Amino acid sequence: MTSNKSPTTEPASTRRPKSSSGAAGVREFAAEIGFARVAFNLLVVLLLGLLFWTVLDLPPQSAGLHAKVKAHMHVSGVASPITAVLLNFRGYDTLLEIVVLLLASIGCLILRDAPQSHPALAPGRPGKWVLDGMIHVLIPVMLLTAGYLLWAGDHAPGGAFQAGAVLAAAGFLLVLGNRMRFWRTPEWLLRLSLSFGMIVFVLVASVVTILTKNLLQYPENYAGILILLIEISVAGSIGCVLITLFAGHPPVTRTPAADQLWHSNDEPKE
Amino acid sequence: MTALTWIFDGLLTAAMVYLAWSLLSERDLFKAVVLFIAFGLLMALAWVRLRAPDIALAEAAISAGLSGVLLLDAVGAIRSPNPVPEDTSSDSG
Amino acid sequence: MNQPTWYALTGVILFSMGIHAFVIRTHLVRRILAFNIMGSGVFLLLVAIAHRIPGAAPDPVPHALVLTGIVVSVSFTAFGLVLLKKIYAKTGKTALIDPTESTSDQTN
Amino acid sequence: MLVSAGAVSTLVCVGGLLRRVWLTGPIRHTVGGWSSPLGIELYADGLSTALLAVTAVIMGTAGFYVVDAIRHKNGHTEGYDSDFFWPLWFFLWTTFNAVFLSRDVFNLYITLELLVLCAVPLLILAGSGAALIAGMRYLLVAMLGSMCYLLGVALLYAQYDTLSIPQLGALMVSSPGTAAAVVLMTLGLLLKTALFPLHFWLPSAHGNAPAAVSALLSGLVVKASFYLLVRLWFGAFAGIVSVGAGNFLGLLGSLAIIWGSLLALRQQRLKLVIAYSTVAQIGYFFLLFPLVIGGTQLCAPSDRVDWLTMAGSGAMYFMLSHALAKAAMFLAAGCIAHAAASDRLNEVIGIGRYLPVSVFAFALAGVSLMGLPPSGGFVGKWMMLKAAFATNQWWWAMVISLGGLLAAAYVFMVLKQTVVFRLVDIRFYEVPRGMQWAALLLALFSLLLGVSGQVPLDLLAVGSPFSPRAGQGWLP
Repeated sequence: MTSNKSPTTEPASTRRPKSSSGAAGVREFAAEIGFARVAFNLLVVLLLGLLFWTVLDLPPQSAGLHAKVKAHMHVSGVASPITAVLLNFRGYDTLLEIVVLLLASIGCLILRDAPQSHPALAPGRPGKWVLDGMIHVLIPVMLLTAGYLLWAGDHAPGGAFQAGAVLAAAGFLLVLGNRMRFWRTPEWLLRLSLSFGMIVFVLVASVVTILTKNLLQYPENYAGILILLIEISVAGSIGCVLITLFAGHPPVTRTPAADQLWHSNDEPKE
Repeated sequence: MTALTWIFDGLLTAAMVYLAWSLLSERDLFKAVVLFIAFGLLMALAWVRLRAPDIALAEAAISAGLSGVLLLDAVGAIRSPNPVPEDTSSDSG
Repeated sequence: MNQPTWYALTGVILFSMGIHAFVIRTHLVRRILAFNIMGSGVFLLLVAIAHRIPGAAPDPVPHALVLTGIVVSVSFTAFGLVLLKKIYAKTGKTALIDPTESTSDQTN
Repeated sequence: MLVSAGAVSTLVCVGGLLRRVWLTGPIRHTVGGWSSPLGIELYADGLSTALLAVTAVIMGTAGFYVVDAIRHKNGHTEGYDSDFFWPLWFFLWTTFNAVFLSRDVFNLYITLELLVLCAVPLLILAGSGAALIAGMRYLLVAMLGSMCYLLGVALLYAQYDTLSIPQLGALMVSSPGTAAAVVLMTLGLLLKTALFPLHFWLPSAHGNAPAAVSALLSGLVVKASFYLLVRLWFGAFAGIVSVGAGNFLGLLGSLAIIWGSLLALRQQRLKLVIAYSTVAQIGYFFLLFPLVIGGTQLCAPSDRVDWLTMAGSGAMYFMLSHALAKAAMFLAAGCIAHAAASDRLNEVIGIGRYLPVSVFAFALAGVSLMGLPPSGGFVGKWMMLKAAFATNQWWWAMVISLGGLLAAAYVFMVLKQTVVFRLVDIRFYEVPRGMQWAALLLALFSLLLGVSGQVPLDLLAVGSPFSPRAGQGWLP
């Protein structure tokens, strides 16, 4: 537990008792005798028991939707059933999932304060040469792996997410080695790279909707190529989003003004 | 053969539950995060056992690797006001 | 008892451990860890139920759901950690309720 | 420019959908051409289109408020001028549309996550430490809730091999797995809807967000998870849930009404009064469950359909009118806070003389919350009261009336401070007209909903999920 002993936290902790009346008082009392905790432990044990019973009671054999997926594989445009489910049968889920990632990176960008390079490895620190070596050797290998995963997603394990994650790992190395100045990225390029995957996905969805009168229904002969197009752009964007989540964080420096801001609004009274 | 796979599955799941338990009750946050990364790798093994290689890849890359790096970074950041360069051992994922 | 059931049971154990820690712990990093353990439990259950016919290929739909779920939970983890760092930078807090105050808070 | 183009095009689409549903009945759309167990289906009936329309009205009007707030900055723009405000705004709007149109339990899981990832960044744009903490608390609650929900989804898929709500409804039978799924999914959604006693996160989140965002959080975001509960309980779980379970939710709802109202009376900040009022009003929505589920047993079979539809439509009507009224209240509070640079009740004394439009908007919205005629709140409460008596459940009628009195108490508390007392020596910032009129417009809409009477009711009746069919619950 990294309890913070700096004097600046004092006001925050002395605030509580002032506002604690009523329910909070009861809560403190309950905490003292540990009743709430015992009750909660019992509840979790109960839940575990119910879940055990549930699992043992589940139908022991079931093929799920395996047969249905198999029956429609020939029109899905890909050879791997999981990719078919992800990008064709339940492609709408995946579209929304790309938006989830994009929103996480937007949330992260909102919290940034001032441009600052990643402080992890300043030039001249011991270990820098190791990182340099890793960058020279690993980056090409990683790019190759990402490309392979993207290509393999059609018929074997792999796909846009795995490829994007490998791209992101390469990006991490570059950021750590100060090779990529995240903060120097022009704003428009940052935004475009984050949203590129979603834009392509939405464009494809709109075009096929106009053509087939059905949201995300690919014309049969073009399913494969459209899915590949989506996968490539999505993989790139996922890589960028993940790098942003890593490098786009706010630099942690406490400011004296911060604690005053904390007092500028009140917690509700209960 | 079946006995062997049973022993393997049993050991694997027991190790996962044990790791989860110890990482959730570990007092030192840094150690907890390291245990979490180890847990992620065991999960990847479990996915392979359940014939889900796609998820194994995703788990190793995204969940163990990426979450691990982010968690280490966050723990490093809240440990001291000025982050010290010690969290670079984690970029293998 | 067969292999999928065994893994499914492990999944629900992990979920219960996660939910327990999520509620009783106060430190935000610990809660995010607990969230990830809960997620692992759910995903393990989903993949285990996809594999209920020995020998045959597993049902791909739960696999796709799990892949989606992993990405969603990573997004939450990443955003939560960034928010946590910002809160620490701004207020010096690493928990929503001061950990010195009581060990068994009930924020949830 | 771009903002209005986006808003207008969405409004046009919603209008078109509304017209089609009104003329031809519920619409089913198979995404990708794959029908249900394999693919995802979208579905629009009267309830979902009504929600889409109300969402469009609130998002459009609140957007107008924000445009005006950005145009006339006075030092505190509450984060509206952030580069990311409008993208998040439109993502949120899109997400609402996705929630109200989906009927696939896993797809709904993702849309709920999207909702959180739009709402929390919008909330923390306020920038204060309190807003950050409130955002974190909200995020954690959402994480816990969605994991419980997802485990429920997994258990359902394990038993029925489908994720579609109507198909689940046709297949579901009592079993431990079903019970666990119902409990987990309901618990997760109750956390997100902030039903008492799981409301602890709501006041700080809704009270510390920028005013226009509070309007969305209170007016729409909590409704999204409640809407999903309604769809599940009267769609998928219809054959499973018992009268006792419905009564339990009703009991929690009653406690929420009383507890939320009492705490609203104790607050010293205007936005917190409104936030606790939301806690109370959420309680009303949950009276839907005992009124409809309990009604099936306690009411004579001959006129069952009428009364149950009336209870359901009444609760939904109340929910729509609450969405408009609560959004109006938060916008009015935003105007008041803009003028006084604070929303503490003892610093806005007598502000009504300077901001008659905003205070009037607050009062009009208050009329709807209290349930006085001719507001939409009145019609909703009236229908619920009638259904409560007709199905021999008079005790819920007592709660409904008591809640109205308590709402009157906290609305008048605010009005007393802002109108009745006068302070001589006080200075206020000027509030742009557009902001004030946006609040009033929403309050008028909430009133209009009551005056228009039968039209929204007819819309809600299109494919109503509340009319039971013989032997199979409420399946559409």
